Amino acid sequence: MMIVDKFVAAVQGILQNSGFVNVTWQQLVMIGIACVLLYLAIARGFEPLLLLPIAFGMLLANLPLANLAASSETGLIHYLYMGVKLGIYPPLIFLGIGCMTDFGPLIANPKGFLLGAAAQLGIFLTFFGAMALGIFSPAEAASIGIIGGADGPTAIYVTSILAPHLLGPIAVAAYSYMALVPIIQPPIMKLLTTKKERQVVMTQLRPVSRTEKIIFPILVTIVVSFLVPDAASLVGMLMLGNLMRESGVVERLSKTAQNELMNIITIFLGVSVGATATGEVFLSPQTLAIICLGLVAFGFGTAGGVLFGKLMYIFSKGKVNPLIGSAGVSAVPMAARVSQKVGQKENPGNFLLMHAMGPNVAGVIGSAVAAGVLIAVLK
Amino acid sequence: MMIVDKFVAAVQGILQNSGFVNVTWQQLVMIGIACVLLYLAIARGFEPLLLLPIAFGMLLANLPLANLAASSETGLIHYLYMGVKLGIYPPLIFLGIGCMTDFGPLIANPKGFLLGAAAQLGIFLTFFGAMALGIFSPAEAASIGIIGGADGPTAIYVTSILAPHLLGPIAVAAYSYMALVPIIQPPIMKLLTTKKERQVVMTQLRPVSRTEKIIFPILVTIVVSFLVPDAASLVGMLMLGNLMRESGVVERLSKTAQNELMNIITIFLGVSVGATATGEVFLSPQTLAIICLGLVAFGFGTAGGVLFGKLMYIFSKGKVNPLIGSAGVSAVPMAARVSQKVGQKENPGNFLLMHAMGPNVAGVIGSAVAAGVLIAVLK
Amino acid sequence: MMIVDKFVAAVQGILQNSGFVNVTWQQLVMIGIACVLLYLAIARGFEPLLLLPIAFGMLLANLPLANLAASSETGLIHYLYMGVKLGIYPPLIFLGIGCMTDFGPLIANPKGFLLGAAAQLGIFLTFFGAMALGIFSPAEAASIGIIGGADGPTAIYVTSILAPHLLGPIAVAAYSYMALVPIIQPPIMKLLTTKKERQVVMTQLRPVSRTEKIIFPILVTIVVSFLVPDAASLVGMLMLGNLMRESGVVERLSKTAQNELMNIITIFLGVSVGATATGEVFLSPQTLAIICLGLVAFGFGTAGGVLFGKLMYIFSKGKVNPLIGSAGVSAVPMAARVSQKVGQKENPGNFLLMHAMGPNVAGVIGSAVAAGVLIAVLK
Amino acid sequence: MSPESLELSLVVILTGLVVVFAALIGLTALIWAFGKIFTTISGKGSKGDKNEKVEAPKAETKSTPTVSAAVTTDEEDDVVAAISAAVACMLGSGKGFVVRSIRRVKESRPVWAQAGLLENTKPF
Amino acid sequence: MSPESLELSLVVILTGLVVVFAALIGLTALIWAFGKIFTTISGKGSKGDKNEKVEAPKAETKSTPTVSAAVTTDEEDDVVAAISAAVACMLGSGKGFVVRSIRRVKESRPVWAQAGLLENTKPF
Amino acid sequence: MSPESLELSLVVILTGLVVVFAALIGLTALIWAFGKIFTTISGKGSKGDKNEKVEAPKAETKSTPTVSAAVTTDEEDDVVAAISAAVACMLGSGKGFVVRSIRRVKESRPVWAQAGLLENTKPF
Ligand code: NA
Ligand code: NA
Ligand code: NA
Repeated sequence: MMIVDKFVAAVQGILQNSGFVNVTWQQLVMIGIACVLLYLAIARGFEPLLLLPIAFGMLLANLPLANLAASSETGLIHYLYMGVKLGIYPPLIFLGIGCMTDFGPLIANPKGFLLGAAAQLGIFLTFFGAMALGIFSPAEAASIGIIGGADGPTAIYVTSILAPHLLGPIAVAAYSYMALVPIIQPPIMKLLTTKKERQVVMTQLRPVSRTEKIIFPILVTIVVSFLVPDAASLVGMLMLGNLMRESGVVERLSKTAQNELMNIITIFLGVSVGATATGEVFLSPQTLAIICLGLVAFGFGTAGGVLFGKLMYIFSKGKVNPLIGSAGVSAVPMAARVSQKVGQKENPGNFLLMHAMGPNVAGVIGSAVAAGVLIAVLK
Repeated sequence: MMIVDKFVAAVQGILQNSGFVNVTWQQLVMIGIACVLLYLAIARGFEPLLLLPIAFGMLLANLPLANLAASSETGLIHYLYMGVKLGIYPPLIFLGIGCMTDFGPLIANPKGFLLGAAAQLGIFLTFFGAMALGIFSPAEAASIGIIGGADGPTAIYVTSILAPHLLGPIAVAAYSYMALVPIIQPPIMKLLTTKKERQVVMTQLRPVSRTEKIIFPILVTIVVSFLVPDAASLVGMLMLGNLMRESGVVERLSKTAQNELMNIITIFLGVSVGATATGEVFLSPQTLAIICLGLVAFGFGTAGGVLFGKLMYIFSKGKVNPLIGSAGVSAVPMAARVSQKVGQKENPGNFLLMHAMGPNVAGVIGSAVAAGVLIAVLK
Repeated sequence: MMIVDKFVAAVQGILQNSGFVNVTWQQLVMIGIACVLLYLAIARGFEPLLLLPIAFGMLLANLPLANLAASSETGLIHYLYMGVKLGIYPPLIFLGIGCMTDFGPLIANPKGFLLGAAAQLGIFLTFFGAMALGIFSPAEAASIGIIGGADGPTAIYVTSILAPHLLGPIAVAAYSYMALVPIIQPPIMKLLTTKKERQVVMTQLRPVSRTEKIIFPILVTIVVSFLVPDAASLVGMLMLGNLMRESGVVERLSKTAQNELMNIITIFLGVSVGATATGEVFLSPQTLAIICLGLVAFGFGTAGGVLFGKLMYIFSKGKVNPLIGSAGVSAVPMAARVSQKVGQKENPGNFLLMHAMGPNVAGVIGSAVAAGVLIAVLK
Repeated sequence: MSPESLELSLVVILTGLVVVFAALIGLTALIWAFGKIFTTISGKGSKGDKNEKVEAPKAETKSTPTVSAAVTTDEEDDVVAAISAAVACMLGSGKGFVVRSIRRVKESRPVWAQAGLLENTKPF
Repeated sequence: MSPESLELSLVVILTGLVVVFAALIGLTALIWAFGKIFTTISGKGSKGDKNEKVEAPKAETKSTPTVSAAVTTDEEDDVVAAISAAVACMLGSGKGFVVRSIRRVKESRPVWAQAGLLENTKPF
Repeated sequence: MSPESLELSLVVILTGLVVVFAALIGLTALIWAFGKIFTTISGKGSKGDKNEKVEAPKAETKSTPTVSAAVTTDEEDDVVAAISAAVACMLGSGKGFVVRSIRRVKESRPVWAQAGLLENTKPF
């Protein structure tokens, strides 16, 4: 019968165009990796707000013929990915972060800026390491180095400009290591400091007036953007958010920017960044190298901050606790909490948290500056 | 005087370009229809969350020369309509629905999947009916059939791909009949079941662990997308939403996805879908046929579910109440509540709600699969 | 050494491409102006919800080489500005305003419409003034005149269509003068009215049924859009918002439209409108003229309303207090509060607020109609 | 100002004012007519149609304006009781009735609370 | 209806129904199998694995459904006490244990409260 | 690693570190200078300018940190009373003054509450 033939042909057509026939081993492996990342995000609490969407995006991108990879010519993910490709999402996330960040401790003790600069060492040393491996172009190496900024949106912003094909592994590495900061940092901090240094109790921070807090974001925007114009959109939006917060006159905007807007962008950003990780690009020696170099980046960033902290300990004649240097990598506020915890272990009455918050938020600015330099030099 | 002449000319120009001169009778009729739909949405409570924006979009699209139809080359609605045309809104609505859906009852009793499959009968029989009328192309007939899925976003997604010019009548029919589920279903349910069948009390559902609830969305995404890649963006986003809900670790994302994001998309989707209904395309015998076929679709869907429920009643030796079959059409959660009410009328101590929720949510997945098949075959 | 040479060259390159070398005096002046506007927004409370983002956008647009002006070919602001350029943001802001507006007092006393019409006098007289200066094209003059509508989104909508290069100064003028309404209006009101007129106590407004409130937005949409199709997208969205509010059946949509959606659009609109104000276009005699003409526009608008109020005082034989006429400029609800305050000064027991709310909201509709006329004639 | 500009300006002013007034006079008439119709209907139907919710903006209240305490969910029961009592008074006692559902009448915001709301939303 | 149309229609109907049933039968089998596995694991592991949170939808509750009062943060301490007591009962007393962390089990919404929630979200 | 790559790497490292340090040293100096200026101004103006709101992060508090109870709107009156009293103490009694407006000082969140807030927002 004709109809039965046609029916059989149609079912065969469906099967022929189904994933069961068309799946590649790379896609199967990637689906497995996505499930592992989902496990890490959900059961182990690895930065779930971004790792869960990233992992699910990875899963979607590797469903055969589903047309849900960021590199597709059409489809939902293709359009969501535009926000990454055109550099829209990361500055908007920074807007929300600005609304949530208190720069008070940094204003009270601006020397924290120096620690926030020193902790960018990891970025540049990792760039060197990536170049030395010989398998990365300078633009790729810079995108890998920026993992050491310990700042997700900055890493995604730089990579989307310099090496968009590496977005998947770099985002995964950045957020995974940010989740692992409490494990990565303490041994390095202990190795590089003496017990006496770790026991230093720092003097109370001076009060900061509202006026200073309002002038701060305007000043930082101007200074940083003048020196490194390529950092302007990140730093500008961060500081607009902070101005919205500190001005106190646009609370409804500030609330939306740090909640609903940020949540919407986070979902879109996460899913579409994850969806860049198709099997062909993710399953390569490069990814393995990126995972390793990311760890190196975090380690050197921490070391840079702590060592500069030791310098300040010496020059301040023992008034600065070098443990607050590790917070300079950013990873706000986890890195500052690590400083607090390591310090308190040596001296239960020692509260370093607020002192570490200064370098911590300075690290965000520092990474953005480093990002601007890398974009300017290698674009 | 020159100025008076020019003034008269200008006023004449305004009048010449006003709606009073340029309105067509179709536009007037459409404005009337929009007002009737607004009445149904507001005073009769017909799915107001979507029917109100749809009706207002219809009104806007038929304002003469206002350039607010979805088919305009420019203007607000043209841009809002992009989200429909490019297939962005329906999956995002599904993301929000996923955040609100509890698949627990379906996991506890996966046989509900079968009822969710059976209730898709209406889709295919209506497709046949539409083809038989001879005034629809296969792609149009498929879009009409999908009304029987009783699932708004799915219907809009399929129609936007296969027959975008029919979006207006199909969306109106889908949401109107969803509002009428408590009127359409009970007579069919009573006709096809015996009093004894309707009185069956079902055994309590087993507890479902959190782990199962987390694995469920991942599994369903993979299985459905492998079999029907064209269903991947709907099912994938539904399941991402559900994973966000069940994981419990990204509550702020889940809350935004099911509230603000969903509300924004709903407004944009409703207004722009309504704005596809200009007089020329809406006022045709086709629309009348669509309205009739939509009712047929809901009827056959209900019948398919109930009859399969009878089959399960027989095979389970009277343990399954066939009334839960009608819930398989989706129309979550109204159809499940209808099952509950009809069952309770026969036996006041009978609580079918949770048992009907299984087929109910399975119906959403079933419609998405059917949608994928229709797109794959007829695209 | 080669490396040192290259390093020096790189640092020189960074400096050469830094703002310190490339800044123009116009940019420095504009940054100064942005800081002054930030001061006005934050410390003086000048409509901070829009002036703060506008001022910050101005700051960003004038950071040298940062590529953050609305006129850039790429970059974040370029994409955010699309929503202004394509006429998307203002209608969406109107959607939110519609959700927050109570047209009850206007329905109770529809004569308020006449005052809302009379107060548009400022728009047209200012248009004449701008033409008379001889430095503006008709389209530019119309955009300047619309400042007299005292309605931000309308002014931005018209300007984005007729004279987008003037968006910066026009938006700044519109929002600044809206903040100054309590200072601009009272002297004009006192000058044009007698003590006896100001003391008139008006009779209580009749109750308005829910049905009337629901029919009102539908009716206004149809009537206004038929007469002036170019006003349809502003008035249509305003009235959709109001219908969502008054229908009471889509509260979740209404809440999102007036909160999160509006806040997001406000940030995007403000920043990108501000970013149109680069030094080259802002620092011109035109801007100074716009600032002056804007004040004229507000003054004549107020006078038009009050004088028409006097007319109504005469025809109603002393039942209408002419002070409510000034509220016709819109600037909701500040202008209505000014009427209340000025009235109460003469007669402490006189509560004009609700009576002034009628002309106040009518002024919004009136400005939109005037906007439609200007676009129709000069587009 | 060139004669052409002057002419154009005057034409635009005239056209603009005429159209704006035409539109708003039209609306005045329409809304006034509708209001009349509704007042008549609700006047006639006031015996049978208790569900029609009306708002009475107390614009003339001479006493010091006080913002009435917002009804919190905790007080819901008391409110139900109070509404029941009020309905009882209106219907006369002894007829026997049950309160089926009470919907908060959204429009009953006091004038001054509303003014406060507007103040928060003014810049748009 | 042309023969071609008829043929196409029948093919689409057949294909559609077969694929839909294939997909959902597959899911039925998979979820059923997983359910078995999990029930077995949690049955075996019930002694050691106390953290597994389970939901018991009380679909059969015959009594009049009552919406249980939502647990507010103020009552958290009592709840901790109650949960501690319950755990104590299950483990048998005398073994000595400390409650480390109590996470609100999100899924424990009463059936009817959930139905109410769904009602609010139905149109989607 | 080719000599060109090595050279490029070293140049990038040097340039990067120098620019980053230059930027942040510049900011350190600027913010420090501004801080000095402000401290001086507010020191001079402390008699006349009572409105300047300052935050004192109690980073050194040695006692067990306790999260102060959030001030709810119900307690607003008490708070006004308390603030009035405090202002009275500062100004000395007998001078006669009226509290015009009290704005909640947003920055006065206790350190630990803030740390908690940050924890919730950490992944960004
Ligand atoms: Na950093
Ligand atoms: Na369905
Ligand atoms: Na106006």
